[in-house]
Amino acid sequence: MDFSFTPEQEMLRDSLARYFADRYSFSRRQAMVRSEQGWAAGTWRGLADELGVLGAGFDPDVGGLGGGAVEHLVVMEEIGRALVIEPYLETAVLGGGLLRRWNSPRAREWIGRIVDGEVRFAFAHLEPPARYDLQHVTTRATRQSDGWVLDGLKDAVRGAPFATHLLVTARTTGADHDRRGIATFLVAADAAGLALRRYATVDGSRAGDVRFTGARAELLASADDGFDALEAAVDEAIAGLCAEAVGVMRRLLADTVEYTKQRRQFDAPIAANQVLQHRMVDMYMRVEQAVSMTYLATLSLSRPPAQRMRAVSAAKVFVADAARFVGQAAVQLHGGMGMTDELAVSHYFKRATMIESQFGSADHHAHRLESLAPDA
Amino acid sequence: MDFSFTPEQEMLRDSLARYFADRYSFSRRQAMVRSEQGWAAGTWRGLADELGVLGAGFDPDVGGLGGGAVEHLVVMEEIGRALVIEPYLETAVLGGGLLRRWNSPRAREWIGRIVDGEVRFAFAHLEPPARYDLQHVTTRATRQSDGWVLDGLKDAVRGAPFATHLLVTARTTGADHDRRGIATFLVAADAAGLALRRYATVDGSRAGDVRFTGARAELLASADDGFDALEAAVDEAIAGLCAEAVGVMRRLLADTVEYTKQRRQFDAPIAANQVLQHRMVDMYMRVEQAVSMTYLATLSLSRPPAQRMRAVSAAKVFVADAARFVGQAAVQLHGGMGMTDELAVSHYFKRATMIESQFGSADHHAHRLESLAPDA
Amino acid sequence: MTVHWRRTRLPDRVTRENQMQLDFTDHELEFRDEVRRFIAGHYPPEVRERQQRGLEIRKQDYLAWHQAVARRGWSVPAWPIEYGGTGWTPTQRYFWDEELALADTVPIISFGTGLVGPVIYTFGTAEQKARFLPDIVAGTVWWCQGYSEPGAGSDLASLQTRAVREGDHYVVNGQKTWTTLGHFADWGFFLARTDPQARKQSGISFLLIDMRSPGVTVRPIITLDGAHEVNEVWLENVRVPVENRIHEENQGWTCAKALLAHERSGIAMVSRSKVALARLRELAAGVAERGRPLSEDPTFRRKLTGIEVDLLALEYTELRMLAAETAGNVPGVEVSMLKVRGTELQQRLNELALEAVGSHAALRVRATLAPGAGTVAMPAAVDVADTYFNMRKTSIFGGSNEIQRNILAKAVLGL
Amino acid sequence: MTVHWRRTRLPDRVTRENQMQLDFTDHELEFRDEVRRFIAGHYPPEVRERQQRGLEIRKQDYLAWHQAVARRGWSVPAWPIEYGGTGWTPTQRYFWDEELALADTVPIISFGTGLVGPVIYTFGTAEQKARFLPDIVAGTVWWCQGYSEPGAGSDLASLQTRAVREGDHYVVNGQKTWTTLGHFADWGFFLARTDPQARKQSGISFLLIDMRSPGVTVRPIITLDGAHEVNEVWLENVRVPVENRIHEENQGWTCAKALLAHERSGIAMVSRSKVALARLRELAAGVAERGRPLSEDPTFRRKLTGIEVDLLALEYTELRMLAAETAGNVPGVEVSMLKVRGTELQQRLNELALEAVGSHAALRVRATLAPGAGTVAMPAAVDVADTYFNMRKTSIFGGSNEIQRNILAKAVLGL
Repeated sequence: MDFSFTPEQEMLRDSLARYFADRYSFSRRQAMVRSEQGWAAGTWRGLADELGVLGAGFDPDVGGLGGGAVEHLVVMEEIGRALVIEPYLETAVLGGGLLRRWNSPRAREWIGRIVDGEVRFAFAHLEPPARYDLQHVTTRATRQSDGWVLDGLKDAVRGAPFATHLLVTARTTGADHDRRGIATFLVAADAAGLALRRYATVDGSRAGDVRFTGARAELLASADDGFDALEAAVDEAIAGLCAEAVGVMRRLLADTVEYTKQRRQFDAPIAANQVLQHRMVDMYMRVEQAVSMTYLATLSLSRPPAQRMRAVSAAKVFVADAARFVGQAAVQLHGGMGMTDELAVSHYFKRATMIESQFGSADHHAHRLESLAPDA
Repeated sequence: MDFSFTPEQEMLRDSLARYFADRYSFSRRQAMVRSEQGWAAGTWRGLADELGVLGAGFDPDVGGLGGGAVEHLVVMEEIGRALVIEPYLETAVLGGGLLRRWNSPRAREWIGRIVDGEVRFAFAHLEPPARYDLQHVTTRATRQSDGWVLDGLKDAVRGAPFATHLLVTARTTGADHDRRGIATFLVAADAAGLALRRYATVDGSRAGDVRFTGARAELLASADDGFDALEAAVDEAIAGLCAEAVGVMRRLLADTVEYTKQRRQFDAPIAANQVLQHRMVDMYMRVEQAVSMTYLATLSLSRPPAQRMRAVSAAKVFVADAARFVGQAAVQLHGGMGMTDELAVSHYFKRATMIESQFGSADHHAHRLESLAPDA
Repeated sequence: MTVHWRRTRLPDRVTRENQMQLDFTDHELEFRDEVRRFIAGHYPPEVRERQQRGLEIRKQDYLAWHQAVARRGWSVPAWPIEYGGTGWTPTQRYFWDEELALADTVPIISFGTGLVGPVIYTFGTAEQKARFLPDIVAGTVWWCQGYSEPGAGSDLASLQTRAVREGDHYVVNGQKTWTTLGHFADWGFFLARTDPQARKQSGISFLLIDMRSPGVTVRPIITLDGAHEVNEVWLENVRVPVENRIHEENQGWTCAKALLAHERSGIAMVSRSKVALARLRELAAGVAERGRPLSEDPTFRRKLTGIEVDLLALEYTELRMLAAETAGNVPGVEVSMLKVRGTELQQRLNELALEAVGSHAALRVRATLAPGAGTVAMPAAVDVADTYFNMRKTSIFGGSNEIQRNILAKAVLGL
Repeated sequence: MTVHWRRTRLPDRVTRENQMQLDFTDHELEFRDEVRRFIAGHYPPEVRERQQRGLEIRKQDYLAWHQAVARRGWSVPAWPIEYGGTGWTPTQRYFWDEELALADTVPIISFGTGLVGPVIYTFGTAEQKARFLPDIVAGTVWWCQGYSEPGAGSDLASLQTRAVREGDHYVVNGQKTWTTLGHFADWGFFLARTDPQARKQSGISFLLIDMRSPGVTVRPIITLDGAHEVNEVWLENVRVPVENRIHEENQGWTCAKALLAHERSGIAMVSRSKVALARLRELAAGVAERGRPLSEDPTFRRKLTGIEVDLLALEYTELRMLAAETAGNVPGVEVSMLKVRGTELQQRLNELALEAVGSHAALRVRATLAPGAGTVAMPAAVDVADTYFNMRKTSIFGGSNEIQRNILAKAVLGL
């Protein structure tokens, strides 16, 4: 057993941390997310060209650094710490995970484009009545002589307005909830038959509802048996999301400790209040344990499916609850200042809140855990 | 709307409080519950003869004072406050409730015997696999030429070793969970065909498992339609139990406030710790709200069944949770002293803990609440 | 020594009159019907429409409703009758609050009616009363509060704003913050330090300031939900006539304390939470996974039931205090409990609503959709997250819940 | 100034060696099997039988197991090898603790091995080491702790017990409390004040006292669950040879501090809680209402799942600290977190067990039934309540959880 990072991983973390400190300060980030477009393409280019970090999790033969889940963890934690909205999770982790599993010349071609920063993905999966059920897919994929076309509606697609391509789940066969018959496709964001309704998300990103009307799509891997790969890749994304949450929570805790030490009331720093001290200790204990659960989930990704799912769901249950507690406590301890748009703390709180439900709430994952045998 | 006690009710409360202070001090109580018998008949006689309190809830024409549910509340709260083990709840509230509903010359005779302190009841209802399901009754009642006989096993009958009679639920017809066919009987504690296995309860009382083998029993009211009356009487008992909990919790809070003010550590009273102060405020808020819920339940007993059940179950949910919180906090704030058998606080904590599950846990009553329409 | 207990220590029989009871009197119920009819008949239809369409509520919307209520004579129920009060019993006031909540009206903004008004009729001169009270009652002047200062938080008395006497004026300099709806205000009431040498609470005066005075600047504070509700108010050499000071110079803290103790009724927001709970049930019934509505998911239901029970406990605790008030007992600091529990429940309701809408909570649609662009897939999700974010303020503003617990520990438990 | 970022700032490729991983080495797993086999083969059958029959565990039962372990050479794994330690890695020590928990052995009482032993080998003289350590290792002498005093609680340094030097003896007077299993003890280690003028922590000496010395009285404290586990120890003119003082006179606090920092491993009791969780699942599967086992009740299941998740989080937090220790980082006060979370989880498990047995929890059967009288209707209910009551101590003793949070606030967060 070993939970230490390799020197290369530490280097990766340091590089990213310094890069974001230099290029992605909170004020720059705010200016960017409030702009008309809501994002700046330069960051993504920089991640590819200046840092070369987009290949962190891919094999060297496709231009990557040869890393894996732990490298994703490192990147996602820094993304959380700097409140970065760029779609590393959707592109490199989720999309990359599907492409790695496909493992064909065409897949390697796509991976090369990811590593080079040419493509950005958004995950078009959620359908209005699905809630968190990954198997609920009604969008139809139809095979035509020259490829596939999709018809259906996906909503709340995070990052869709910035994406070059959408990763779309669609049904090739079977009924609405069947495990069999779900495949994942890539659709160019500017494809004919794709209509996007854009809007902002409360945590500073943009999203959209996407309607497909005979939109041309490229099938990733198998048409009818894509669900296992999807489930595994989504679990990898959940582990990445937990790492992002860890970055967000570390910052919430650090800011709160700092603020309460500086802020004086009744002639003493408010950190002198024992009740506030214990609240911060409770935040600290949740953060530390969230770190442990994120390691557990990340290192379990390569284990057999039931073990992987159990570890990932347990981590999501813990992290979702921790994100709520830490976020709420940070705002409460900042008092009125925590309520303002001006301080970073409220934005980290909002991101923490959205992470709670992304890819399934605590209750959803508790139920998934219950559906798996306790000793699997 | 009015939540004030009448002068007579205040007089009742004061008399009981002074009586228990004089006759039922904690040290006397402890000596009594640790004695071979585990109780002293004198207290019950005193309640009847010296105070005349056993008739508080009965009409004057059967020797009572003409009171009702609020008088039961007053008595039960004082019972809780003094940690009294005598079976007022089982005898006057539950037994009395069934007898009042029967409303026959024979019932009035029984009530007279309650008022005079001649009889003490124990409620023999629970059967091993029933858990909290009031309708689960498998003990059989068979009509013979000269009356009824019972066959079956009841367990965990609180107060059975002190009772002169057992109030026994038994089935005259129907299947194990049927609502129809449940009746309540009175069986003399020394009846042939009644075998009692005695043991102590963790909260200072005694209980027993009771096996009936052709034991002669007297039917209260209707043979086949006794369940409505039973359900109503048990709801009255639950309201009474909530009042007892209020008495117990008031004492736990008062002792804790007192103790933390006196106890010094690190050169200051431990009550100076803000964390302890807030814990006590949380205890206080729960106690006050438990009072409110107990009033609601008590005053709803005369309302239509669905309203009554909703109020009673809501009160039990709240009081069970409050009893746990207040009891645990009281012990925690007493530190090591809270763990000893010597101080009263641990005994109040144990009684509070047992009240949590008596007549149904918080989850059980939450489910009952959910099974009733929200606006009933 | 053994006391001799005799049966005669108890009454021979109990009277059945004046018994504790839950029911309201017929007279009280008739009043409730009257209130309900009034609201149904007089609530401005254009305000209702804006609410239903999810449009922002403007100054004129609040005032339209206030003025309708004023015409009925009910805008300041708690005031002494001579200044426009209704003489209602606590129960009547409770029904009024409850019916407003059940009808989901916009609030009657209380800076005038609930805060500065009582200070003026308690401490003001006859001239001040005649000048300011009628407009407050009628709802023609909007008041705001200038209490908090940056860096002061719940420590109100540490204020830095200075008022220096120059002839028949004070010259006021300082900065106030968290001034709710200050951008609508015509007048404001401010605490300013008039004696810088005095101890903390001493040396403070209570001043009424015309918000159009030169040197008054109101700057928006945008809160985390993107809303403009609170403001900073900058005072730069603002000249305030001495006749706009309420009470003696340096006696402002007396006014401030009286004001903080005022208008606690309805602070638990029980009725608003009941409405929110009903909406939450509806919301959960409309959300399903694998065909099963969330409202039938046992885990979610158990949380709803927990809130329902706690809401009942809070409601009957408030009613007990109300009954005690009716019987002549002025409520004390126990009302801090209503604030703490009330806000905790509101926040739990917000949390469950957030859980109900799931990933859709992320969408901030209203602000970013072109008008008429239609609704998103889950219209109910709109605003759920922003409401959740916004309502985090309830445990912070008006004396944080931590401060409320400090107060309870000291005042109720004697710690 | 813009920093120039170049791709070379990242490694060209990542090595696949020394990667973070969850798995234990084959060598470690072999060790675990060896431990498991040893326990299975050497755990005293008569002790196992007493446990299974629910009989009280006696002094000789604890010692029998200690002595069996000592014969294998494993009774003091954490000690330096020269005094009998095993030289195990942190992982091996973890496996040892875990296997003991999974096998549900009686604990190896740690007053000698975990507390006084390390003080003696760290601060003792060669004579003291030779005299006391071998018996501790072998498990032939039972030690107890004389630290807490009535009225001192977590404020250990405020102790009142006096030791006055008279020639080559100290004469000790005072009272100690919460002395766990002191009624079994042959020897005790005590803190006593040797310089009454000195500041709080100064002027304290660390004394070893033969419990059979004249003037030593051990009186039982019965706890709320009816058990006799802790004691008061009265010291009246007890004469203690000076050679039984460890370390310098007035330097006892140094020993005390060192001791408190020791033997934190296993403090989270994760493995014991795992066993408790498995038993709780079994218990809930055997309890039904209307034919549905409690283990299938969604509300109950959700609570179990919450505990399961929190237990995993605690386990992997402990493993992270273990891995850090293996890598040479001595654990700091972060272990207070293990204590807080570990006891909170134990107590939640106790609460759920109590909920599972329902009204049957009230029964205190074992203590009151005649032997051989048979079992009650729900045998599983026996002891559930008493265990629940007893385990309330875990958040109080050994530094209350409030004190632990104070420590964390100061040491980890710098508050």
